[in-house]
Amino acid sequence: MTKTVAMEKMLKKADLAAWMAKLEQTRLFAPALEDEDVWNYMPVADAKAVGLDHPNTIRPPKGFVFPQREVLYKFSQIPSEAPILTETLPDPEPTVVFGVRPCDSRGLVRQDIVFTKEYEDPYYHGRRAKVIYVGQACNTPPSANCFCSSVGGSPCAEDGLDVLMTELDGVYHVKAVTARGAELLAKGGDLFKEASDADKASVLKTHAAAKAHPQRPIKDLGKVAGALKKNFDSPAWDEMAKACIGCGICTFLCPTCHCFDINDEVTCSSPCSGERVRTWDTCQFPDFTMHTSGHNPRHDLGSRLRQRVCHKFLYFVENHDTQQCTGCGRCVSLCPVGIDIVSVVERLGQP
Amino acid sequence: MIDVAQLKAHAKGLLEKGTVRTVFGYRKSTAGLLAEPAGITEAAQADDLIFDPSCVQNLALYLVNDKKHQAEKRSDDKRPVAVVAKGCDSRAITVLLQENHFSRESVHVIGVSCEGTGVVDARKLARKLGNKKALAVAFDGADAFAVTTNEGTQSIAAAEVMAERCLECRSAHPTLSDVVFGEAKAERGLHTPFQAVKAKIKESEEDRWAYWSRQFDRCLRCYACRSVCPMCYCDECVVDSISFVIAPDTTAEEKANRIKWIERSPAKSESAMYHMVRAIHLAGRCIDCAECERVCPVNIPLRLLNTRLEMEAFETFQYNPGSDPELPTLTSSFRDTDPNSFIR
Amino acid sequence: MAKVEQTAKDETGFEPKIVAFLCKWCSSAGSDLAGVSRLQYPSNAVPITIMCSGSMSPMFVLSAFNKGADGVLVSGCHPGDCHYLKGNFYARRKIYLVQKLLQFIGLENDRFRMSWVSAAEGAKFAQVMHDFVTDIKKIGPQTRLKAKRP
Amino acid sequence: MTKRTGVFVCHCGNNIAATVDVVRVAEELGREEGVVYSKDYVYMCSDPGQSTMAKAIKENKLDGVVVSCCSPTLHEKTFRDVTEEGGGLNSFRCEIANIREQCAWVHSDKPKATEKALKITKAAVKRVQHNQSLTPIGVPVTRKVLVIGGGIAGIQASLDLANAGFEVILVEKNPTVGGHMIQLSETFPTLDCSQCILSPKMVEISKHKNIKLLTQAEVKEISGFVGNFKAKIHQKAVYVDPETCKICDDCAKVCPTVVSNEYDVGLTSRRAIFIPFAQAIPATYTLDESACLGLNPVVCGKCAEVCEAGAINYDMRPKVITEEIGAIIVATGFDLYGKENLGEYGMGRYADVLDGLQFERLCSASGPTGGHVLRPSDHKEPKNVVFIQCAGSRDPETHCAYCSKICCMYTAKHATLYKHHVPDGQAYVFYIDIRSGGKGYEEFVQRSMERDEVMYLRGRVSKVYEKSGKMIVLGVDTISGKNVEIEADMVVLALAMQPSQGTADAAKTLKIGRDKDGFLAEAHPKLRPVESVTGGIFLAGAAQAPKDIPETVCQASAAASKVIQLLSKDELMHSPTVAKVRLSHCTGCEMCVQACPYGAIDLGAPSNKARVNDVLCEGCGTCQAVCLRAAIDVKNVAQVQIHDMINACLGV
Repeated sequence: MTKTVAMEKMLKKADLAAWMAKLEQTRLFAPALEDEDVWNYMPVADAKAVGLDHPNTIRPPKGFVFPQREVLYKFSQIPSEAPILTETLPDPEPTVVFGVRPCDSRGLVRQDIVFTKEYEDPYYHGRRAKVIYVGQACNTPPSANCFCSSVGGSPCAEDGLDVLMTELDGVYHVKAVTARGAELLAKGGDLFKEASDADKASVLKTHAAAKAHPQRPIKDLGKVAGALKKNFDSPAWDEMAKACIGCGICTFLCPTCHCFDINDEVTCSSPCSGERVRTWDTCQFPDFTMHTSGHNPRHDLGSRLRQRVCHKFLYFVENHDTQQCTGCGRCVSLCPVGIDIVSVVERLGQP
Repeated sequence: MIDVAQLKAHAKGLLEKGTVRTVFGYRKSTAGLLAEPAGITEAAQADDLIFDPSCVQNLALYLVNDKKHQAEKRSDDKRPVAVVAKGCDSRAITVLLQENHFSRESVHVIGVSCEGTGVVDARKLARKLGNKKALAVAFDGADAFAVTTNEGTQSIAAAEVMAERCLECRSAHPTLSDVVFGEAKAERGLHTPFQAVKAKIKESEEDRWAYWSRQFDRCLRCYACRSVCPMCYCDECVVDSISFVIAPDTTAEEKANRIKWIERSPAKSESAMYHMVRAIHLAGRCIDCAECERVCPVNIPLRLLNTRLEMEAFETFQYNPGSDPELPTLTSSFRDTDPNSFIR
Repeated sequence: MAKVEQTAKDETGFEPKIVAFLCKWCSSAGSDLAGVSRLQYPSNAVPITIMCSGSMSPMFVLSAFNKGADGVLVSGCHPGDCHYLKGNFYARRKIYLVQKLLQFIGLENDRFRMSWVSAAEGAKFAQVMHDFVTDIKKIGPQTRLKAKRP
Repeated sequence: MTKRTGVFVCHCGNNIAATVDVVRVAEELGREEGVVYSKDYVYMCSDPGQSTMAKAIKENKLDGVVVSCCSPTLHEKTFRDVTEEGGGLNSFRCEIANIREQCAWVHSDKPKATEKALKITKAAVKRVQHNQSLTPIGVPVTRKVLVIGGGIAGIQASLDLANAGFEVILVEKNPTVGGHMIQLSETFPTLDCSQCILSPKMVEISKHKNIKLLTQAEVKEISGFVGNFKAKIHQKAVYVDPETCKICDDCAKVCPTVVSNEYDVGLTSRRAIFIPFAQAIPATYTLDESACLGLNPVVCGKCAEVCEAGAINYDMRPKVITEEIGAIIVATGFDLYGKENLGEYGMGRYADVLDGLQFERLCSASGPTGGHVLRPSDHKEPKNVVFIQCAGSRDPETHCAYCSKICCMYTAKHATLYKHHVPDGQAYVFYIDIRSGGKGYEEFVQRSMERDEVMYLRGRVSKVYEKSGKMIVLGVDTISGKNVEIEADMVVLALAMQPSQGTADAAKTLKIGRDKDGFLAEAHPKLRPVESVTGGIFLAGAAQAPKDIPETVCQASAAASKVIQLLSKDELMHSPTVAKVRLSHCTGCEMCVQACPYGAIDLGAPSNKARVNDVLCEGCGTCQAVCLRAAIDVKNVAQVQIHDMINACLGV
């Protein structure tokens, strides 16, 4: 969305905190332990404590621009009078998010498509304009279930990022990808050194090594969509969903899932007032497709698994020419019963 | 030592003879160390079955899900379903029998012994192994697990990496079964039950609230906790449902009168109420399989919350869920001697 | 010390919002007797008459706190006196569990109370109301379980 | 949810208006959602008030009404009648907001009281907007009554009912009616002859066209509910046709088997074919199957041989009788506390230690000794008789905790009777307290002490043993503080009364509760003492608690009048605010079934989901609170109503 610029600098690891300190009037977030074993983007309370050698966060960074709950407007009504509606467009403080993994930033690009292409969502864009993403290249895969390279990404992809940082020996290679990113680097002033040719070569080497790490493969990515279409009525969907418990983990924690529900939350019943809010919803819940009559076109777990996989690997490809899945592996690692999107694609997405 | 070959042969026999419709058991997962639940219908698939400390899930859930599925399909296949059940899982089946969820004849319980230990806690194991990645885990006598990593196999004291609930388990052997594999090791007592609850009770009210406030705050409302719970078998959750039961005779009035006790928004107050209602509805029904806590992606200590009332059931009302399918439930019974002094 | 604190809080003019669930046959009748006897007590508690304390669903308690109640009272017939024979025994067990859970998550202990008030105990009803309001005034507004309402 | 609610705020003169700003309440309620009419009035319950209300309901086409006034116990009925009769709106569409007893009268700060009155009234509006129109449930009744137990309680109840025109089935386990009362010699405090007052009633039972007497019969199964029960009664084969039996006694004379006679409490014996006593009803011989040699001419057959009337038939078989009835009276009576429990008093070991009933038989003119008090061991007249009260009663540690109530009186009677029979003898009574409440009772006891010189010793007996033909009674007189030793010729124990085996059986068959001592539980200890917890089942006599004859007769007549009240209409009217199951949500877990205090819920075919019997349901809502999935609700007090009321109370 912003014009690409190339600016490569070097930052001593020890100077990361100093850089953060210079980013005044900005909310800073970085991965941290929210609780035992729970990595999440947390406000940077003490910049010195921030390290970017984290496994991937439980929650993807999509919530910064697509929060789980968004108030669309407020309403109130006195009986027999016209209702009063009040606009509530978001106006967040400028925010910088550090430590975004390239799979998640590629997820943002996919969110951008959804919230821009046919209709420009003011709530999404109101937030998107204020958030700067500083990426962190994955020198080693942060999870055993990573497969970014198998879906067209890479551990050092720049899509969706404003800045990409790569950890070298004692230093970060910091590359501004967008103008916003360049501004961010500029705020660091002389904390940054210009990257030398040797540094550049070193980064290339590190990136190449990262890409060489074995990941879970998907054969013939280009043919997956067609195969899925062909296998739409396969009984294997039911079989593979047999263990599914029908929770929302895979979708709520997916960096690209973007479905929502809209509800009125009445805060006072007399006189009536409240908020119209949108909250994350998921195709994995029965009420997602349930009709008022009680009829549910996607009534079983198999059809819901098919929807999730086909949305990622078939419908999105048909509509936007790219897979929606970016291979972060969260849905595989966090599934309580081991439902594995790679295995599903392997089985039903191969010609 | 449990002989998995026998387990496989038994399952195979059942499917070959056609005496059961499905066998729910465990098999190796492609997604990680922990086993995955498998519902097998062909005798050949029985070879995939495993039983080792990675078999954490409570498969009683699949009896519940299978019942729904059968009803949806309007299937008239009335053959029983077989299920592999650990001690805790068998107690869940007992509670389901107690609540008439299905009949005893409709389920064939293949009991498996935890061999005096229990199942592994993947998070604890990962911490213990550091950089090494566990590939497989097996029983290794009465107090150890044999853990295979990319660097070979090592023996680890079970108590170090075992699930908390197994450390406090009150019945490690199936209490209800049609056939049992493995040795009954009834005598065990690794930890006193309810110690985590008792430690939490000792904290100050402010500390307790600070703790739970933090937990409820980060709930995603993905409902994995109740989706995985065999006792949360309601088609429509009273407190916040993601599914609605609508029958042909459901009137518009009934639809309109659905009570919205809480909002879908992931706010602390709403999530707190959701988890508390669930805890109350589990009182006297929770058999401490701790699946809710295990599956929570943000590590909310749901076992701690739910065992709070289990402790009351056990210690105050001498009620042990899953011990007797003929008992009335905890809240639909009382004794004259129930606590009264808390009432003014 | 406690006394100083109490006056300090009182001066803020905090008036607790209380929901009192009264069983129809004993406690509600007891409150009627308090009325007939003109016994004065604070007006903070709004009564909801239910058929029997046995019909008190835990959802009602939690919902009241969710909707911002500073205190919730459940009052029924004394054990053995239930109009419906044993409803209050079921209530006692259930309310006990709810109370333990609320304490466990750290809601202030005094916010949820159960009492036995018979139809003859008008004075006791007034006393229960008085004590409850006094105790809640000491601990201040309930913010822990209350939904944020703009 | 209804949309046209009307609110009527009553000033109650100054009773409410002095502390609640009623005008403001009416104004503010007028702005509530769904409220189309809201007015205050000085006295809603007055004639003009009622007319205003009726008129407003009609003119504004109201579909829900809230009257904000005094306690519903006072005027709920008034305003519901106005709603229905004056306004033409179903009476269940009217709710009361109590702003007097629960608000105006207990607060003095007007703004605060007004705030509270507003919340109370708003809550009532929320409730009424979900109310359904209901009509009382009418259930047809079977105007026939089953009385279980043919003692004085059953006899009295049966006669009262039969005389009121109801058909009665009287079921008695023994071969004759009469119960324990027919064994008594005289009754306190008037000393009239028990047989003389009871026999005519027994005869009336046998002659009454409305009474069907089934002796040697037991109720084995009860199904159905109030007004519509079905009973399965098993009647033993009696082998003697009562119609043809001439009561000539020829059969008994030839019968070779001799067994103990129950009527004389084992003091005499009888044959296998026998009549319990001369005045037995039905007046017929009967063959005791368990004592007979074989019911077979090959084995014995002597009785059939000698019976000239040909009344004896060995081929008779037990019968199962099914009866439809509308109500049941349980009058299954008491047994004496087992003598085996009182070894310290030598009962069962010494022939001259007797229980009260045996002593009654000794005093009775029709008894084994022809009305002479003689020792069973040697048939000599006893000169010293010790009566021990509370033998098994009031002893929570080892025996029964309760007081058997009648023993003080019958012991005084026994001592008196003894003195009448043996004027030169001495009677001693060991007692804890003397409980003689009752008309003429205290005077009777005093008379026994003063005129008959009965020696009352306050204290317990520790031991009774035999020494050279005498019963040595060791006790303590707590008044003098001295140990007492009496050489008695006879000892009579006032054994505790306990629920009879028949009572225990009936409780089980009828599924009615028993108290901690095993007596049948009444629905309310003060206000519903003759009703069981289950609608349509009533209690009479000592099955419910120890009691004497007048009290038993009172309770029997009371139970009969309750039944008459119940069955006097063609239909039973039952409150329609009963529980209703949402079948789509019910999973049949049975928690409500377990918790229902009235047994009003069961699992119904074909889907095994909860099913409420509207007639048994009292609408308490216990089921609603135990149901985990809100699959059951009480009509017009549904959870959605409570939910909305909570909101209204909290102003959200």
